[in-house]
Amino acid sequence: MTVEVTFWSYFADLAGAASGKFDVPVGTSVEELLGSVYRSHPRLSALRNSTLVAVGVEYQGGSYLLQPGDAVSLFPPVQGG
Amino acid sequence: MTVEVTFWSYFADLAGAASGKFDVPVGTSVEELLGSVYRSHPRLSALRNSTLVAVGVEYQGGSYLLQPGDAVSLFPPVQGG
Amino acid sequence: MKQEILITTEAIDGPALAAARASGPGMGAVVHFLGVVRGSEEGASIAAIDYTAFVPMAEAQFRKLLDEAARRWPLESVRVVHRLGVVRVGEPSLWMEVVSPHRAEAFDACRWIIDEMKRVVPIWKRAVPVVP
Amino acid sequence: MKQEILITTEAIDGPALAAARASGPGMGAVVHFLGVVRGSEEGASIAAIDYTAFVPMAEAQFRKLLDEAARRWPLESVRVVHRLGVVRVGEPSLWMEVVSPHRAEAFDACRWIIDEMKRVVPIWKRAVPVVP
Repeated sequence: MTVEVTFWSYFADLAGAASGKFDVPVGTSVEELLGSVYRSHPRLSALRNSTLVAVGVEYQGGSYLLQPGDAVSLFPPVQGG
Repeated sequence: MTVEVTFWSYFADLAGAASGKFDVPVGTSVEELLGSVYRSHPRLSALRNSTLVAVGVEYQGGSYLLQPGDAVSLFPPVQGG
Repeated sequence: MKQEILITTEAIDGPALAAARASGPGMGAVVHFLGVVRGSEEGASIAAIDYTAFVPMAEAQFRKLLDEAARRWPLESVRVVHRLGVVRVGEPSLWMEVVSPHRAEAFDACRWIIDEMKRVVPIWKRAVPVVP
Repeated sequence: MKQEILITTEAIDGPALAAARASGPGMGAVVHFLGVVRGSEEGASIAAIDYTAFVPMAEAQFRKLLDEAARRWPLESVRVVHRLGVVRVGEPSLWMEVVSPHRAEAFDACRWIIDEMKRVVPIWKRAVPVVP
Protein backbone atom coordinates (compact mmCIF):
# COMPACT_ATOMS: atom_id res chain seq x y z
CA MET A 1 0.00 0.00 0.00
CA THR A 2 1.03 3.61 -0.39
CA VAL A 3 1.22 5.73 2.76
CA GLU A 4 1.30 9.49 2.47
CA VAL A 5 3.57 11.14 5.01
CA THR A 6 3.17 14.88 5.66
CA PHE A 7 6.01 16.96 7.08
CA TRP A 8 4.89 19.91 9.19
CA SER A 9 6.65 23.11 10.18
CA TYR A 10 10.41 23.12 9.53
CA PHE A 11 10.34 19.38 8.87
CA ALA A 12 9.06 20.32 5.39
CA ASP A 13 12.16 22.48 4.89
CA LEU A 14 14.43 19.69 6.04
CA ALA A 15 12.65 17.13 3.87
CA GLY A 16 12.63 19.50 0.90
CA ALA A 17 8.94 18.69 0.43
CA ALA A 18 5.63 19.05 2.28
CA SER A 19 4.92 15.35 1.92
CA GLY A 20 6.12 12.09 0.47
CA LYS A 21 4.63 8.75 -0.55
CA PHE A 22 6.04 5.47 0.74
CA ASP A 23 5.21 1.96 -0.46
CA VAL A 24 5.04 -0.42 2.49
CA PRO A 25 3.20 -3.68 3.23
CA VAL A 26 -0.13 -3.52 5.09
CA GLY A 27 0.62 -3.87 8.80
CA THR A 28 3.97 -2.12 8.64
CA SER A 29 4.73 -0.44 11.95
CA VAL A 30 5.24 3.30 12.30
CA GLU A 31 8.81 2.53 13.37
CA GLU A 32 9.47 0.61 10.13
CA LEU A 33 7.90 3.40 8.09
CA LEU A 34 10.18 5.92 9.81
CA GLY A 35 13.16 3.82 8.68
CA SER A 36 12.04 4.31 5.06
CA VAL A 37 11.40 8.01 5.62
CA TYR A 38 14.86 8.54 7.10
CA ARG A 39 16.54 6.70 4.20
CA SER A 40 14.81 9.09 1.76
CA HIS A 41 15.23 12.20 3.97
CA PRO A 42 18.40 11.79 6.03
CA ARG A 43 18.28 15.35 7.40
CA LEU A 44 15.10 14.40 9.31
CA SER A 45 16.77 11.46 11.03
CA ALA A 46 18.96 13.76 13.14
CA LEU A 47 15.78 14.98 14.84
CA ARG A 48 14.23 11.56 15.43
CA ASN A 49 14.36 11.91 19.21
CA SER A 50 12.17 14.99 19.15
CA THR A 51 9.90 13.87 16.30
CA LEU A 52 6.18 13.52 16.96
CA VAL A 53 4.12 11.10 14.90
CA ALA A 54 0.41 11.22 14.22
CA VAL A 55 -1.80 8.87 12.23
CA GLY A 56 -4.81 10.81 11.10
CA VAL A 57 -5.40 13.32 13.94
CA GLU A 58 -4.12 11.15 16.80
CA TYR A 59 -0.64 10.68 18.20
CA GLN A 60 0.78 7.18 17.70
CA GLY A 61 3.89 5.42 18.90
CA GLY A 62 6.33 3.37 16.85
CA SER A 63 4.46 0.10 17.38
CA TYR A 64 1.27 1.27 15.66
CA LEU A 65 0.53 -0.96 12.64
CA LEU A 66 -0.43 0.98 9.54
CA GLN A 67 -3.58 0.18 7.59
CA PRO A 68 -4.71 1.24 4.11
CA GLY A 69 -5.94 4.81 4.17
CA ASP A 70 -3.78 5.84 7.12
CA ALA A 71 -2.24 9.28 6.70
CA VAL A 72 0.93 9.87 8.68
CA SER A 73 2.23 13.21 9.94
CA LEU A 74 5.71 13.95 11.25
CA PHE A 75 6.45 17.14 13.10
CA PRO A 76 8.70 18.85 15.64
CA PRO A 77 7.59 19.78 19.19
CA VAL A 78 4.52 21.99 19.11
CA GLN A 79 4.66 25.69 20.03
CA GLY A 80 1.13 27.04 20.19
CA GLY A 81 0.03 29.89 22.41
CA MET B 1 -10.69 63.24 73.67
CA THR B 2 -13.69 62.01 71.74
CA VAL B 3 -13.20 59.05 69.43
CA GLU B 4 -15.77 58.31 66.77
CA VAL B 5 -16.34 54.61 66.22
CA THR B 6 -18.09 53.50 63.02
CA PHE B 7 -19.90 50.17 62.83
CA TRP B 8 -19.91 48.58 59.37
CA SER B 9 -22.16 45.98 57.77
CA TYR B 10 -24.41 44.14 60.26
CA PHE B 11 -22.43 45.57 63.17
CA ALA B 12 -24.51 48.73 62.62
CA ASP B 13 -27.69 46.65 63.04
CA LEU B 14 -26.35 45.05 66.21
CA ALA B 15 -25.21 48.38 67.59
CA GLY B 16 -28.48 50.04 66.63
CA ALA B 17 -26.47 52.88 65.11
CA ALA B 18 -23.95 53.48 62.33
CA SER B 19 -21.51 55.08 64.74
CA GLY B 20 -20.96 56.19 68.31
CA LYS B 21 -18.77 58.67 70.16
CA PHE B 22 -16.61 57.62 73.09
CA ASP B 23 -14.75 59.85 75.52
CA VAL B 24 -11.39 58.34 76.41
CA PRO B 25 -8.01 59.71 77.49
CA VAL B 26 -5.34 60.37 74.85
CA GLY B 27 -3.20 57.21 74.55
CA THR B 28 -6.05 54.83 75.35
CA SER B 29 -5.45 51.49 73.67
CA VAL B 30 -7.82 50.03 71.11
CA GLU B 31 -8.43 47.19 73.55
CA GLU B 32 -9.53 49.63 76.27
CA LEU B 33 -11.76 51.47 73.79
CA LEU B 34 -13.40 48.17 72.82
CA GLY B 35 -14.24 47.65 76.49
CA SER B 36 -16.19 50.93 76.45
CA VAL B 37 -17.86 50.03 73.16
CA TYR B 38 -18.97 46.65 74.46
CA ARG B 39 -20.41 48.18 77.64
CA SER B 40 -22.53 50.52 75.46
CA HIS B 41 -23.34 47.89 72.82
CA PRO B 42 -23.40 44.47 74.51
CA ARG B 43 -24.72 42.67 71.41
CA LEU B 44 -21.41 43.44 69.66
CA SER B 45 -19.35 41.83 72.38
CA ALA B 46 -20.55 38.34 71.46
CA LEU B 47 -18.72 38.77 68.14
CA ARG B 48 -15.50 40.11 69.60
CA ASN B 49 -13.45 37.14 68.38
CA SER B 50 -14.34 37.82 64.76
CA THR B 51 -14.26 41.61 64.98
CA LEU B 52 -11.82 43.51 62.78
CA VAL B 53 -10.56 46.92 63.89
CA ALA B 54 -9.24 49.71 61.72
CA VAL B 55 -7.90 53.12 62.67
CA GLY B 56 -8.30 55.38 59.68
CA VAL B 57 -7.86 53.04 56.70
CA GLU B 58 -5.37 50.63 58.32
CA TYR B 59 -5.94 47.53 60.41
CA GLN B 60 -4.75 47.84 64.00
CA GLY B 61 -4.45 45.44 66.89
CA GLY B 62 -5.61 45.92 70.47
CA SER B 63 -2.32 47.48 71.60
CA TYR B 64 -2.57 50.48 69.25
CA LEU B 65 -2.64 53.71 71.29
CA LEU B 66 -5.29 56.17 70.11
CA GLN B 67 -4.41 59.77 69.32
CA PRO B 68 -6.64 62.80 68.79
CA GLY B 69 -8.26 62.66 65.37
CA ASP B 70 -8.14 58.87 65.10
CA ALA B 71 -11.32 57.42 63.61
CA VAL B 72 -12.01 53.82 64.56
CA SER B 73 -13.98 51.28 62.53
CA LEU B 74 -15.34 47.96 63.73
CA PHE B 75 -16.58 45.37 61.30
CA PRO B 76 -17.17 41.67 60.71
CA PRO B 77 -15.05 39.49 58.39
CA VAL B 78 -14.98 40.93 54.89
CA GLN B 79 -16.80 39.29 51.97
CA GLY B 80 -15.84 41.03 48.76
CA GLY B 81 -15.73 39.37 45.38
CA MET C 1 3.45 48.95 37.35
CA LYS C 2 0.29 50.72 36.23
CA GLN C 3 -2.63 50.23 38.59
CA GLU C 4 -6.28 51.26 38.56
CA ILE C 5 -8.78 50.66 41.34
CA LEU C 6 -12.45 51.48 40.97
CA ILE C 7 -15.18 50.86 43.53
CA THR C 8 -18.46 51.85 41.98
CA THR C 9 -22.21 51.37 41.95
CA GLU C 10 -22.16 51.38 38.13
CA ALA C 11 -22.65 48.08 36.30
CA ILE C 12 -19.39 46.40 35.30
CA ASP C 13 -18.91 46.18 31.54
CA GLY C 14 -16.09 43.64 31.18
CA PRO C 15 -15.74 43.87 27.39
CA ALA C 16 -15.57 47.69 27.53
CA LEU C 17 -12.98 47.53 30.30
CA ALA C 18 -10.94 44.97 28.34
CA ALA C 19 -11.15 47.13 25.22
CA ALA C 20 -9.73 50.10 27.15
CA ARG C 21 -6.50 48.30 28.02
CA ALA C 22 -3.33 50.14 27.06
CA SER C 23 -0.87 47.79 25.39
CA GLY C 24 2.69 47.73 26.64
CA PRO C 25 5.87 46.39 25.09
CA GLY C 26 6.42 43.75 27.78
CA MET C 27 2.92 42.42 27.58
CA GLY C 28 2.78 38.70 26.85
CA ALA C 29 -0.10 37.52 29.00
CA VAL C 30 -3.39 39.07 30.03
CA VAL C 31 -5.62 37.36 32.61
CA HIS C 32 -9.11 38.60 33.31
CA PHE C 33 -11.25 37.45 36.20
CA LEU C 34 -14.94 38.15 36.42
CA GLY C 35 -16.83 37.25 39.59
CA VAL C 36 -20.52 36.80 38.88
CA VAL C 37 -23.41 36.69 41.38
CA ARG C 38 -24.79 33.14 41.51
CA GLY C 39 -28.43 32.20 41.95
CA SER C 40 -28.04 30.64 45.36
CA GLU C 41 -26.29 31.50 48.59
CA GLU C 42 -25.84 28.77 51.20
CA GLY C 43 -28.43 26.62 49.45
CA ALA C 44 -31.19 29.26 49.24
CA SER C 45 -32.28 30.95 46.01
CA ILE C 46 -31.46 34.63 45.89
CA ALA C 47 -32.34 37.47 43.53
CA ALA C 48 -29.24 39.58 44.07
CA ILE C 49 -26.44 40.49 46.43
CA ASP C 50 -26.29 43.93 47.99
CA TYR C 51 -22.65 44.95 48.46
CA THR C 52 -21.53 47.64 50.89
CA ALA C 53 -18.03 48.87 51.59
CA PHE C 54 -15.96 51.18 53.73
CA VAL C 55 -14.82 52.79 50.50
CA PRO C 56 -11.71 54.81 51.47
CA MET C 57 -10.31 51.84 53.37
CA ALA C 58 -11.26 49.42 50.59
CA GLU C 59 -9.36 51.59 48.10
CA ALA C 60 -6.37 51.87 50.44
CA GLN C 61 -6.29 48.12 51.06
CA PHE C 62 -6.56 47.37 47.34
CA ARG C 63 -3.65 49.76 46.72
CA LYS C 64 -1.53 47.95 49.30
CA LEU C 65 -2.37 44.60 47.71
CA LEU C 66 -1.48 45.82 44.22
CA ASP C 67 1.76 47.35 45.50
CA GLU C 68 2.65 44.07 47.16
CA ALA C 69 1.74 42.12 43.99
CA ALA C 70 4.06 44.41 42.02
CA ARG C 71 6.87 43.54 44.44
CA ARG C 72 6.20 39.81 44.17
CA TRP C 73 5.76 39.45 40.40
CA PRO C 74 7.00 41.32 37.32
CA LEU C 75 3.65 42.82 36.35
CA GLU C 76 2.90 45.41 33.68
CA SER C 77 -0.48 46.49 34.98
CA VAL C 78 -3.32 45.54 37.32
CA ARG C 79 -6.85 46.90 37.12
CA VAL C 80 -9.58 46.09 39.64
CA VAL C 81 -13.24 47.07 39.61
CA HIS C 82 -15.61 46.10 42.45
CA ARG C 83 -19.26 46.95 42.23
CA LEU C 84 -21.35 48.08 45.20
CA GLY C 85 -25.10 48.15 45.75
CA VAL C 86 -27.56 45.60 44.42
CA VAL C 87 -25.96 43.26 41.89
CA ARG C 88 -28.46 40.88 40.37
CA VAL C 89 -27.88 37.18 39.74
CA GLY C 90 -25.84 36.75 36.57
CA GLU C 91 -24.23 40.17 36.80
CA PRO C 92 -20.55 40.69 37.68
CA SER C 93 -19.56 42.11 41.05
CA LEU C 94 -15.80 41.97 40.48
CA TRP C 95 -13.60 42.47 37.43
CA MET C 96 -9.85 42.18 37.47
CA GLU C 97 -7.13 42.31 34.86
CA VAL C 98 -3.49 41.37 35.32
CA VAL C 99 -0.96 41.97 32.53
CA SER C 100 2.54 40.53 32.64
CA PRO C 101 5.30 39.27 30.36
CA HIS C 102 4.47 35.58 30.94
CA ARG C 103 1.34 33.72 31.92
CA ALA C 104 2.48 32.08 35.15
CA GLU C 105 2.87 35.37 37.01
CA ALA C 106 -0.38 36.77 35.60
CA PHE C 107 -2.34 33.76 36.88
CA ASP C 108 -0.50 33.65 40.21
CA ALA C 109 -0.89 37.37 40.86
CA CYS C 110 -4.58 37.42 39.87
CA ARG C 111 -5.43 34.54 42.21
CA TRP C 112 -3.36 36.02 45.01
CA ILE C 113 -5.01 39.43 44.75
CA ILE C 114 -8.49 37.85 44.86
CA ASP C 115 -7.57 35.64 47.81
CA GLU C 116 -6.09 38.58 49.73
CA MET C 117 -9.01 40.83 48.81
CA LYS C 118 -11.34 38.33 50.46
CA ARG C 119 -9.23 38.60 53.59
CA VAL C 120 -8.58 42.32 53.96
CA VAL C 121 -10.67 44.59 51.70
CA PRO C 122 -13.66 45.88 53.72
CA ILE C 123 -16.57 44.95 51.47
CA TRP C 124 -19.58 43.03 52.73
CA LYS C 125 -22.54 41.35 51.13
CA ARG C 126 -26.14 40.77 52.02
CA ALA C 127 -28.27 38.34 50.06
CA VAL C 128 -31.44 39.80 48.53
CA PRO C 129 -34.06 37.05 48.67
CA VAL C 130 -36.28 36.13 45.76
CA VAL C 131 -39.69 37.76 46.27
CA PRO C 132 -42.33 35.17 45.34
CA MET D 1 -20.21 21.61 29.18
CA LYS D 2 -20.41 23.99 26.23
CA GLN D 3 -17.26 24.20 24.15
CA GLU D 4 -16.13 26.24 21.18
CA ILE D 5 -12.84 25.89 19.35
CA LEU D 6 -11.79 28.24 16.60
CA ILE D 7 -8.48 28.21 14.71
CA THR D 8 -8.46 31.16 12.39
CA THR D 9 -6.34 33.64 10.47
CA GLU D 10 -8.69 36.45 11.55
CA ALA D 11 -7.51 38.91 14.20
CA ILE D 12 -8.67 38.01 17.73
CA ASP D 13 -11.08 40.55 19.20
CA GLY D 14 -11.09 39.66 22.91
CA PRO D 15 -13.71 42.21 23.99
CA ALA D 16 -16.09 41.09 21.21
CA LEU D 17 -15.56 37.45 22.15
CA ALA D 18 -16.17 38.24 25.82
CA ALA D 19 -19.32 40.19 24.95
CA ALA D 20 -20.69 37.17 23.06
CA ARG D 21 -20.61 34.93 26.13
CA ALA D 22 -23.89 33.23 26.96
CA SER D 23 -24.64 33.48 30.66
CA GLY D 24 -25.57 30.34 32.53
CA PRO D 25 -27.25 29.83 35.90
CA GLY D 26 -24.24 28.08 37.44
CA MET D 27 -21.81 30.76 36.38
CA GLY D 28 -19.88 32.28 39.26
CA ALA D 29 -16.42 32.77 37.79
CA VAL D 30 -15.14 33.69 34.37
CA VAL D 31 -11.42 33.56 33.58
CA HIS D 32 -10.04 34.93 30.32
CA PHE D 33 -6.54 34.38 29.09
CA LEU D 34 -5.02 36.35 26.25
CA GLY D 35 -1.60 35.38 24.91
CA VAL D 36 0.05 38.33 23.19
CA VAL D 37 3.06 38.30 20.84
CA ARG D 38 6.02 39.91 22.59
CA GLY D 39 8.65 42.08 20.95
CA SER D 40 11.53 39.68 21.41
CA GLU D 41 12.10 35.97 20.96
CA GLU D 42 15.17 34.39 22.56
CA GLY D 43 16.70 37.83 23.04
CA ALA D 44 16.28 39.08 19.47
CA SER D 45 13.79 41.75 18.43
CA ILE D 46 11.03 40.45 16.22
CA ALA D 47 8.24 42.09 14.23
CA ALA D 48 5.74 39.26 14.38
CA ILE D 49 5.25 35.53 14.77
CA ASP D 50 3.98 33.46 11.88
CA TYR D 51 1.86 30.59 13.20
CA THR D 52 1.11 27.47 11.22
CA ALA D 53 -0.95 24.46 12.24
CA PHE D 54 -2.08 21.02 11.19
CA VAL D 55 -5.61 22.33 11.58
CA PRO D 56 -7.81 19.19 11.70
CA MET D 57 -5.49 17.60 14.25
CA ALA D 58 -5.21 20.84 16.24
CA GLU D 59 -9.01 20.98 16.45
CA ALA D 60 -9.22 17.31 17.42
CA GLN D 61 -6.56 17.69 20.11
CA PHE D 62 -8.22 20.81 21.52
CA ARG D 63 -11.52 18.88 21.67
CA LYS D 64 -9.85 16.06 23.60
CA LEU D 65 -8.32 18.57 26.03
CA LEU D 66 -11.63 20.32 26.61
CA ASP D 67 -13.40 16.98 27.11
CA GLU D 68 -10.77 15.97 29.64
CA ALA D 69 -11.03 19.36 31.40
CA ALA D 70 -14.81 18.83 31.65
CA ARG D 71 -14.17 15.48 33.35
CA ARG D 72 -11.67 16.97 35.80
CA TRP D 73 -13.53 20.15 36.80
CA PRO D 74 -17.19 21.22 37.01
CA LEU D 75 -17.07 23.68 34.12
CA GLU D 76 -19.95 25.52 32.45
CA SER D 77 -18.18 26.41 29.25
CA VAL D 78 -14.78 26.67 27.59
CA ARG D 79 -14.01 28.70 24.48
CA VAL D 80 -10.64 28.74 22.74
CA VAL D 81 -9.48 30.81 19.77
CA HIS D 82 -5.99 30.41 18.28
CA ARG D 83 -4.86 32.65 15.48
CA LEU D 84 -2.72 31.46 12.55
CA GLY D 85 -0.60 33.38 10.07
CA VAL D 86 1.37 36.51 10.83
CA VAL D 87 0.51 37.96 14.24
CA ARG D 88 2.30 41.20 14.91
CA VAL D 89 3.93 42.19 18.19
CA GLY D 90 1.26 43.38 20.62
CA GLU D 91 -1.52 41.39 18.98
CA PRO D 92 -3.08 38.34 20.61
CA SER D 93 -2.40 34.87 19.24
CA LEU D 94 -4.51 32.97 21.79
CA TRP D 95 -7.74 33.74 23.59
CA MET D 96 -9.37 31.45 26.09
CA GLU D 97 -12.39 31.67 28.35
CA VAL D 98 -13.31 29.27 31.15
CA VAL D 99 -16.62 29.62 33.01
CA SER D 100 -17.36 27.69 36.18
CA PRO D 101 -19.31 27.96 39.42
CA HIS D 102 -16.25 28.91 41.50
CA ARG D 103 -12.96 30.59 40.71
CA ALA D 104 -10.53 27.85 41.73
CA GLU D 105 -11.65 25.45 39.02
CA ALA D 106 -11.79 28.19 36.38
CA PHE D 107 -8.16 29.18 37.08
CA ASP D 108 -6.98 25.58 37.37
CA ALA D 109 -8.72 24.46 34.18
CA CYS D 110 -7.55 27.49 32.18
CA ARG D 111 -3.92 26.96 33.14
CA TRP D 112 -4.13 23.22 32.55
CA ILE D 113 -5.60 23.65 29.07
CA ILE D 114 -2.85 26.12 28.10
CA ASP D 115 -0.11 23.87 29.49
CA GLU D 116 -1.50 20.82 27.69
CA MET D 117 -2.03 22.81 24.49
CA LYS D 118 1.67 23.62 24.48
CA ARG D 119 2.38 19.89 24.71
CA VAL D 120 -0.04 18.34 22.22
CA VAL D 121 -1.81 20.80 19.89
CA PRO D 122 0.08 20.86 16.54
CA ILE D 123 0.69 24.57 16.08
CA TRP D 124 4.15 25.96 15.33
CA LYS D 125 5.66 29.39 15.23
CA ARG D 126 8.33 31.12 13.23
CA ALA D 127 9.70 34.51 14.27
CA VAL D 128 9.39 37.26 11.67
CA PRO D 129 12.49 39.45 12.09
CA VAL D 130 12.37 43.22 12.21
CA VAL D 131 13.35 44.57 8.79
CA PRO D 132 15.69 47.52 9.34
